[in-house]
Order: sequence, then structure tokens, then C-alpha cells
Amino acid sequence: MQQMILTIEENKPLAPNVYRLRLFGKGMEEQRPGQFINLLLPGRFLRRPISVYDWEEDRVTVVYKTVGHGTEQLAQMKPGEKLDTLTGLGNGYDLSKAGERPLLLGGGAGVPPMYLLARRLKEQGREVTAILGFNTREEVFAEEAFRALSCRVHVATADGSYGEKGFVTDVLPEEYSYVYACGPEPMLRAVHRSVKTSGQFSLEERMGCGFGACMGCSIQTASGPRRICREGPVFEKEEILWAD
Amino acid sequence: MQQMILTIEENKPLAPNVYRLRLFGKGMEEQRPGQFINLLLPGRFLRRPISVYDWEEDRVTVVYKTVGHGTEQLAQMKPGEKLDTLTGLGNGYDLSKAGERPLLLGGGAGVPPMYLLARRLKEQGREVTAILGFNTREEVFAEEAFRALSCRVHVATADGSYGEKGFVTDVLPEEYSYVYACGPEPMLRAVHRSVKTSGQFSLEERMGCGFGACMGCSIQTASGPRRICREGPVFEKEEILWAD
Amino acid sequence: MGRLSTTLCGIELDNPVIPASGTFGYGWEFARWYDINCLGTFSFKGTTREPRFGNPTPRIAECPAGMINAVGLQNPGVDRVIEEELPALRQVFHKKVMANVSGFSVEDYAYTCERLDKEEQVGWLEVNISCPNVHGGGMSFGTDPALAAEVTRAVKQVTKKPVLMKLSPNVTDITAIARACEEAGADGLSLINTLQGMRIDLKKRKPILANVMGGVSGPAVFPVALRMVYQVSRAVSIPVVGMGGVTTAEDVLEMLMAGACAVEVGAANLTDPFACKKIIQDLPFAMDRYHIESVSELKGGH
Amino acid sequence: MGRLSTTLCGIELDNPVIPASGTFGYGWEFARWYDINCLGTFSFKGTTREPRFGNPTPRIAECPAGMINAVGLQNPGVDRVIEEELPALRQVFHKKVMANVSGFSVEDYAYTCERLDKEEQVGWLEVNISCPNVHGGGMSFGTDPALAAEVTRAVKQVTKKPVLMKLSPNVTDITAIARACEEAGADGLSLINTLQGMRIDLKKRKPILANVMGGVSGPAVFPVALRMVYQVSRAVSIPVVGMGGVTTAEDVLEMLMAGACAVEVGAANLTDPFACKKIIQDLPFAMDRYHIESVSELKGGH
Ligand SMILES: Cc1cc2nc3c(=O)[nH]c(=O)nc-3n(C[C@H](O)[C@H](O)[C@H](O)COP(=O)(O)OP(=O)(O)OC[C@H]3O[C@@H](n4cnc5c(N)ncnc54)[C@H](O)[C@@H]3O)c2cc1C
Ligand SMILES: Cc1cc2nc3c(=O)[nH]c(=O)nc-3n(C[C@H](O)[C@H](O)[C@H](O)COP(=O)(O)OP(=O)(O)OC[C@H]3O[C@@H](n4cnc5c(N)ncnc54)[C@H](O)[C@@H]3O)c2cc1C
Ligand SMILES: Cc1cc2nc3c(=O)[nH]c(=O)nc-3n(C[C@H](O)[C@H](O)[C@H](O)COP(=O)(O)O)c2cc1C
Ligand SMILES: Cc1cc2nc3c(=O)[nH]c(=O)nc-3n(C[C@H](O)[C@H](O)[C@H](O)COP(=O)(O)O)c2cc1C
Ligand code: FES
Ligand code: FES
Repeated sequence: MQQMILTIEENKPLAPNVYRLRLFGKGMEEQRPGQFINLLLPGRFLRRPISVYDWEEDRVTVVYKTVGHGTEQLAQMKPGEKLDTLTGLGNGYDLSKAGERPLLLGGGAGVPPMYLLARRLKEQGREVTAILGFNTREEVFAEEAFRALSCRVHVATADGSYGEKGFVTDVLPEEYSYVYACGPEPMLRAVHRSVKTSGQFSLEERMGCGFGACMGCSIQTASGPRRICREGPVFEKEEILWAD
Repeated sequence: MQQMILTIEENKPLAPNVYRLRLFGKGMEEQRPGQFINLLLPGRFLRRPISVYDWEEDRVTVVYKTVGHGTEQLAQMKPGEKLDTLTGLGNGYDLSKAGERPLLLGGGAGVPPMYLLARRLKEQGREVTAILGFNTREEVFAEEAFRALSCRVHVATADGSYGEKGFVTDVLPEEYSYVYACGPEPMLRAVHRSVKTSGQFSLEERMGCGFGACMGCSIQTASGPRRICREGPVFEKEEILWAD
Repeated sequence: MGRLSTTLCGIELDNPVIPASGTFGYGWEFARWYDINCLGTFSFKGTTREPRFGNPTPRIAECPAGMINAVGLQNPGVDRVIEEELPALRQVFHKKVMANVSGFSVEDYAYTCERLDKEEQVGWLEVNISCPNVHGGGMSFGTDPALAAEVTRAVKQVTKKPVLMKLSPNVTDITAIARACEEAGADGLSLINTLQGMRIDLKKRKPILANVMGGVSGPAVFPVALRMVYQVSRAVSIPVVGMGGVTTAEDVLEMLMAGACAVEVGAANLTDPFACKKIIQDLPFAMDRYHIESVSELKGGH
Repeated sequence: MGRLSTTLCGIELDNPVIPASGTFGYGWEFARWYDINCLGTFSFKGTTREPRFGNPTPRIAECPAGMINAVGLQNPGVDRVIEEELPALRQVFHKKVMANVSGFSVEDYAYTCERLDKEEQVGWLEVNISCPNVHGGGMSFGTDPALAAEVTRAVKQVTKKPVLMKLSPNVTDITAIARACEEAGADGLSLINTLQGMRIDLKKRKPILANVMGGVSGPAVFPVALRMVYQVSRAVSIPVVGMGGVTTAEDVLEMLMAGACAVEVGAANLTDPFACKKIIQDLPFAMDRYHIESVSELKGGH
């Protein structure tokens, strides 16, 4: 974990209500896929956790959806403005389990963390398939970015207005070695039911701190209580106990 | 009263910890001498009341001293930034009582409201004497501005490091027709005791609203309870009942 | 009935937004700035039997996301309210007003309420029981269920208008006070009054307020107020007016969802004299955002 | 004695700044970010007889200038605290730690305190009596003077270390609880715990917290906390540890002026993991600004 005052370099819409934010800070540690950063917005008490979308030396990029006052306020901010940020939070995905043909599943605001993961897996020479799920055509983002990594990319829209019609689970390929997934809980549950290999899922919860101090984000897992912000947000599929 | 989003045109130091702030707002009503404006600073709950120093069409100027977090924050603001402001608050001085040779007494942060008053009285052809009191040489501000109005100007410093040594009451002229005074309470009490004519004094109190709604700023006067923000801040000398 | 309309103790309100007592004077001054007939109604400054100057100054301090006041019920007394304030108000406000009453003995309350009950302009009596009981050792009427019930009964005996008892949040169990008022005949409840708090002046090393302590209000108290409105509206079957930190149309909706049938706005009027007007204007848009068809649909929607 | 030093129940502290229970874990994790020996001490996560998972999520909500938590005392239980957490802490913290204890019966409290009393690392026992008394109808131990005194006596019987009773602010008269604890033998008092509050999710039209209600903390509660510290420190003659919304060095000074001999910092650690370190660094400058020579000069300076 690092606390840094980062400078906004870019904050631009990718799709309706979805923005890409690039932040610069000299000396920023490497951010790993599946980790998140925690942004303090002026006038808000709690920080806002957002997954790492990409990382280059001294620069972290995130993609966020405006869903409430904090993210709406963030969308108003301009390049040059500063943000007090905690970086390098959470465990991140374990890439060593990917196997040769990992499958990456992202739904809506769960798509972003898949990007840096895909990039790293490609760098390791894996054959990556990314399935990106959205509600409708106009919400689609990041497809081109995944294609530029030369992943195999499928887009599914719930209303069929773009790509394949249905949920990410409706377009699973025949063969894959491992699954990485991030998205809303109903999607993760469906993925859990549908996929045949082992995998890692990224979870979300309202957070008090984001770095393990408050026990605000705890879940029960097969191995006992775990903090999403510290032992997570990535959990082995088999560890997750879904609440009824 | 008007509520306006005003734009900072100038915010510059006049003396250590004293700043002159000029605010622009199209359609601003005329601000009268002795009135005040009430500034909402980002992140603060209550507004900060500051006396009108000068007014020109669409522009109000105030002079403030940094004494706490709000005024320190204000001092950091830059031209172009906006301030939610209530203007035209309070009664202002009654100029009709000035007589031919009004005496204006300002002490420290009580100097600013005397400027627009002096200007208006000069416009009416009065012979204005302004006595400005400060603690020490380096705190002196606005002297030149008063001179430029061709007032008679005396400066008194408590330590004698500039102008005459002593308090404003130590340099009262022989003759004057009426007194206008603004400054810390000990100064106003001394003025009350020392001057022989009638006069008007400007008072201060911690305010909840600044426009008469909360009864936060009430004082007892010879004619009963009065709100400093509404029936004041200017009171006839004879009306004021000093607390013991 | 319009999309925003609601009912408070049998009287229809065009909308649920009510400036809170002590932050809107006797109303007519605000009428110089906007047409106050846009309000649901408003609650006028706490009125007592005798005129009161209130506490010495400083009476106001700031705190994070709020303020502290120790005004001490400054008001011209019920005689002048009836002779001067209400006639002035009549010129600019054509709806029923809520009469906020304070007292320092049970007789005080009954006397003042009886006087105001006769005024046609008055729609509701809002009885503030946060004041100390000067005949009973200074403990506030609002912190003891028996005392709260006693005031309620005394007031109900002398009035025909709906009586709202206004509860103090500075208690261990607000539902006990609420139930005591309901059983004693209250027609409704208003809550919360201010939370007791204080600040110290670091330069002077002494309390900022001349009265040492005062009442905290503003957004800082919102979650506590909301909790109490939620608890009380489940504990009684009379209507609840919710307040405490309400600043935006969304806050109004949250209070309604917690169980309030109308919402008062206090400190927000002080930092923005147009606060209530703006909230009323924003309400339909906020309702659209959360797919709320009408205010009445939220009532009991929990 | 340094400029910042103070004494808490006979144990000297290098400075009056203490991370509050529930916001600093068992300390050793923070030691990865800074040398936590700069702290006065810290109060570890509320520990119970048995391990507890706590409440379902969501456990956290935001509010103006603060937050609400309904963690529900998640902790590994006193056995593992003694076997795992304290040994891990010993590697990085060389001062006495404050052991925060919770329970749901008088026996729970006594058992857990007795176990922790034997640990050399523990300097003080801080007994959180805000929890519901499961054997006594669920009313919190901290809202009834008799229950509070009973817990105090039970704990004092089994411990030799100084016992600080940690008081709930959700009461009509906190000085009554404070005096009851003092008479029952408490060596000091800690206050305040969180104010009960709630928020509603406008989109879902239901409470944000799975537990419906939770505890408000952060700057929003500062004026209420300060008032209670002021009242309690005048009502008892044992030392008071003040907390509730403290975020800056100036807040620490204000709490000390209100009557606290040391100050805990809670929610501020969650939004800024370096909050306590920064406050300690800022303290001398803030003291210069207000011409305060030493922390000890403020004690009783009211
Ligand atoms: C580990 C993690 C990674 C995330 N990554 C992303 C991402 O890459 N892109 C993205 O768009 N969103 C992401 N989110 C969700 C994002 O944090 C919330 O959408 C955001 O905090 C909402 O803030 P708000 O002020 O707009 O909403 P409000 O509802 O006004 O927020 C109020 C409070 O609720 C919390 N909150 C509200 N919704 C959520 C939620 N779904 N999850 C957690 N806390 C919430 C806020 O943090 C804040 O404390 C992530 C969440 C977590 C926990
Ligand atoms: C009618 C009126 C006119 C004024 N005109 C001027 C002026 O022309 N120039 C100038 O420098 N100052 C003036 N003041 C004083 C000025 O309002 C305060 O210095 C300022 O509000 C302090 O704010 P702060 O945040 O820096 O201090 P803080 O102490 O951090 O403020 C905390 C709170 O206390 C209030 N407060 C603190 N000191 C005072 C004070 N002396 N009077 C009133 N409220 C106070 C603040 O408004 C705020 O609500 C005037 C005050 C009044 C009432
Ligand atoms: C300056 C001021 C004066 C008040 N005077 C009264 C009063 O006379 N009678 C009363 O019942 N409540 C009074 N209150 C309490 C408010 O009506 C309201 O209950 C409280 O402020 C909480 O609402 P808010 O957070 O929106 O301000 C006063 C509040 C303030 C801020
Ligand atoms: C997330 C969280 C968990 C807490 N857990 C405990 C606890 O286990 N035991 C306890 O005595 N107090 C607990 N508290 C209360 C704090 O120790 C403190 O009394 C309160 O938060 C007020 O201080 P603050 O406003 O600085 O946060 C907790 C507070 C928070 C925010
Ligand atoms: S959010 Fe605080 S422990 Fe996870
Ligand atoms: S400050 Fe509110 S009436 Fe004067």
C-alpha cells in the first residue's frame, strides 16, 4: 500500500456513464491485475474503491461507472486536478494457475480488472479468451482494447443488440484451462454454476477502509472469515460461500 | 439580499494576514457602506460575514484578516474561482446624520467598512477625518486609499512604530460633527467614553444566518432586543448597552 | 392530490417540505425573498408565554457538517405573536401554519397552546418538550415519559387542533417517550430536536458558546435523526414529522422512506435562505431518479 | 516528561494519541506502514470470549462527515488473541497496549478480562459496555447505571490492571453511568462509543446496512463527544479518555481542554492509515499556534 497524491491525466467517457481515468504519481509501485485503488473525493468521508484497469510506470488507469454522488463527482474532475489515493490494495489474481487457455469473464463494471489481467497473461504467452457482458449495445466498452491485445474476444449483450445475445455464461467456449471472473453477484453465481474448471472470482462490498483495519468487508469463506479488501478481492471459486 | 455566485477577480495581500478580495457578479445590487456580505466557503457549514469595503457596478470589494480556518482557506483562493455569496446584508450607516465634519474611526479589521463610508461622505461634500488604528507598523493598510479620497487621515499604532502612538481615542481631533466607528469591542467602548458627539457603531457577533432568521446574533439595546445581522450591524451609539 | 402532496393529521399539504422552528422566524421575512406559499407549511419560532431574550452571545458555533445553537428561545411572547406576527404573516401566507410552543412548566405549555388554538391561521400545535422543567429540577420534559405525557395531556385538554409533540434525541430510548405521548393523546410526533453538543475556543481555552452547551443540527445529525424516525414510526401509529440535517430533495425522500409523513428543514435554511424552495423544486426530479411516482407511495413503504 | 507526555491511570504515555478500538486491528498490520511505537498506545479490536464473525454485510455506510458501521464485533476470540495476535504485536510494538473487551453477559466480561489481565503486554483493560445484554433482554450494559456498575465490579474483581469503562453516548444522562462506574471501582472512563444511526438506500428503498442500524462515528459526532467528555470529566475524579470524531491535532487539543487526559482516534484511521502518525507530528505545531507549552498544562485547565 502507498498513499499518494495523484494527478489526473485523463478522465474521459468511454460509454454512457462509464469513464476512463488515468492518474499519474512519481514513484508509484507496480499495480497488479485484480488489485484496486481507493480514492478520496473532496467532501466525501469514505474513499471509493476502484479496480486497476491498467498500469504503466508511475501511471494507473481505472474505468468506473457513475452510480452515485461520489462517482458522479469524480466524472466532473479535470486533468490537472489531484486525488489523495491509496494504491496497491488487495491481493490481485494469481496468474500461476491460469494454465494454457485461461478464460476471462467480465460483466459491466466488472470488465475493467480483466484488462490488465489479459495483458499480463498474454505477456506470459497464454491463449486468452475474454468474454465481456453488457446489458445493451451502447454500454459496451473496452472491446477494442482487448482485441488489441490479440485475445479472443466475445461480447454478449442481454438484449442481443450487439455481439451475442445473452449473458457471459451463454457464450462459454468449449475448452479453457481456468476461469477469472468479475461482475455483479448474480453473474458470478451463474458463472460458478456453469464453469467446469477451477477459477478465481473478484468480489465487492461496501468498504470502511480498504486496507484491512475495520472488518467492514468481511465474508465467510470455506476457510473462515476473510476480508475482501485484504485477503481478497480475489477468491478461489471453491472458497466462496454464497449467501442465500 | 441577493444570493449570487460571484467570481473572484482579485485576492491579494495588503499587509501580513490581511487580504483584499474583489468579487464580480453581473447584476449585483448596490452595496451600501456598513453593509456586509456572507461567503460560503467550500467544506464549511456556516457562511463567513465580511463588511463591504467598496462597491462599483457588479463588483464588491472586501478586506479581511485571516484569523481561523475559514479565512485562511479564503486566502488560498485564486482569481476565477467562484463563491456562493449573500450580498446586501445589514442596515448600513445612516449618512444623513453625518453633519459637516464626520469623524470615522476604524480599528484593525474594523477599518474596511470605513472606506466606502468615507467615499460616500466625500461625494456628499463632507469634510471627512479618518482615524485608523493598528497594533504596529507592518499591520497598517488602506491608509493610501483613504488619502486618495482626500480625507484627513491619522494613523495610530499601539506601539508607536508608525503614525501617532496610541489608540484611535488618543488622536481624536478637537472638532467633529458626528462619529462612525468599527473595531474590536474594547475600542468601541473606549470610543463611546471619549467622544462628545452622537454616532454610529458597527458591531460583530458569531452568526448563524446573517439575514435575520435564527436569532443567533441578538443583543439587548435600549429599545429592546435587536439582531446584529438585520437591525444592525450599525447601531446608534446611544442604543448600545455594553455587557459588563 | 398532486404527486407531492401528503396529509398531516388530517390537513392536506401540497408537499412534505416544512421549514423547521427557529430557522424561519415567523415566516413573513422570508416572503420578501420568495413566495412562501410554495411550502407545505412552516413551523414558526418557538413561542413562550412571556417574551424571552434568550441566552447571552455567542449563541452560535460551527462544527463539522453542522452548527450548534444556544439561542435560548428568544421570542416576543405569545401576546405579541398573536397581535403582530400572525397578522403580518397573514399578508403573505395563505396556508395553515404550525405553531411551535415551548414552556418551563406544564401550565406554561397549556396557557400558550390555549391562546394559539384560537387563531384560525394555526393548523397544528407543535409542542417542543426539550426545554428544562424549571419547577421539576431542570430535567427536560422530553427526557422522561411521564413528564412528556403530562404535557401532552395538559395541552390536549385545552386545544382542538392537532397536537404534535416534538421529541428530544438526547434520550436512551426515544420510542418510550414517543409511546407515552401517543398514549396521552398526541395526534402526531415531530423529531428530532437538536443533539446536545459543544465546542471550545482553542485561543481562549473556554467554551465558544456563552451558554457552554448548545444544540447540534445540520447534516451531521442526519443518520441519528433518520434512525429515530425509523424507530418511532414503527413504535407508534400516529404520524411522524421527520427532521434533522435534511438539506436536499434526496434527504427528504430518505426521511419519508424511514417512515415520516412530512419533513422539516432547519439549519439548511440558515446557510441558504432559498433552501426549502429549491428542495421543493428538486423533489420531482429526485423522485424520477428513484422511480417514485408519488410521495404518498413512500408512506409506510417500509 | 516530554512536552507531549501524559499519564493514564499511572502509566506514562509519550503522547496522548491512541488509535481507537476497531479501527486499528491488533496493530501489527499498521506496523508495515509506519513504526507504531510513535503512538501513545493503541486500543485493540474489541475482543470477546468466543470468536465472532459479526454481522452480515453491508456493514458500512457513509454519512455527512462520518460513517456508520455495524461490524458486530468480529474478532478471533480471546484464545487466539493471546496465542496469535499478541505475539505478532510483540515483534513490532514495545509499549503497553490497551485491551478492548466486549461481552454479552457479566461472566463473559469477567472471563475475557481475567484472561487478558495475565498478559504482560496489556497495560489497561478498556471494557466496552455498549453491547446488548443477551441475558437481560438485550438492553445494553452501557445504558443502565446498575448494569454498568455490575460489569465494572465483576471485572475489577478479576484484574489488577487499570480498568477503563467505555461508555455509550446513546443515553439520557451519561454522567449517571459514569458515576456508577466510578463508584463500582473503575480506574478511568473512555468515551464516546458510536451514536446509533442508519441510512436508507434510495434505489432499493431499504436500509443500507444488513443490520439496519449501526454506529455513527467520525467528525460529525465531535461536538456531541466533546460535550460528553466535558460533562463526565466534571462529574467524576478518575481520568477520562476522550474520543469521537478526532481527526486533527487541534481536535486533540480541544478534547484535552474539555477534560480528557488522552484522546483516541477512530474513523480517521480508516480514511487515512497514517492519521495518528500525522496527528502526533502536527501536535507540537498546533500547540505552538495556541501557545500551549505542554499537554499536561491543559489537564484540568478548565
Ligand atoms: C474492490 C472493489 C473494486 C471496484 N472496482 C470498480 C471498478 O473498477 N469500476 C467501477 O465502476 N466500480 C468499481 N467498484 C464499485 C465502486 O466502488 C462503487 O461503484 C463506488 O464506490 C460508488 O460510489 P458512489 O459515491 O458513486 O456511490 P454512493 O452509493 O453514493 O456511495 C456511497 C457509499 O457506498 C459505497 N458503495 C456504493 N456502491 C458500492 C459498491 N457497489 N461496492 C462497494 N461500495 C459501494 C461507496 O464506496 C460509498 O462509501 C469497486 C468496488 C470494490 C469494493
Ligand atoms: C457583520 C460582520 C462584519 C465583519 N466584517 C469583517 C471584515 O470586514 N473584515 C474581517 O477581517 N473580518 C470581519 N468580520 C469577522 C469575520 O466574520 C471573522 O473573522 C470570520 O468569520 C472568521 O472566520 P474563520 O473561519 O477564519 O474563523 P473560525 O474561528 O475558524 O470560524 C469559526 C466560526 O466562528 C465565526 N467567527 C469567528 N470569529 C468571528 C468574529 N470575530 N465575528 C463573527 N464570527 C466569527 C465564523 O464566522 C465561523 O462561523 C466581520 C464579522 C461580522 C459579524
Ligand atoms: C437556530 C435554531 C433555533 C431553533 N429553535 C427552535 C425552537 O424554537 N423550537 C423548536 O422546537 N426547535 C428549534 N430548533 C430545532 C429545529 O427546529 C430542528 O428540530 C433541528 O434544528 C434539527 O433540524 P436541522 O438539522 O434541519 O436543523 C432550532 C434550531 C436552530 C438551528
Ligand atoms: C469500524 C469500527 C469498529 C469499531 N469497533 C469497536 C470495538 O470493537 N470496540 C469498541 O469499544 N469500539 C469500537 N468502535 C468505536 C470506536 O472505538 C470509537 O469509540 C468511535 O468510533 C468514536 O470515535 P471516532 O469518531 O474517532 O471513530 C468501532 C468503530 C468503528 C468505526
Ligand atoms: S474495508 Fe476495512 S477491513 Fe476491509
Ligand atoms: S445571524 Fe441569524 S439572526 Fe442574525
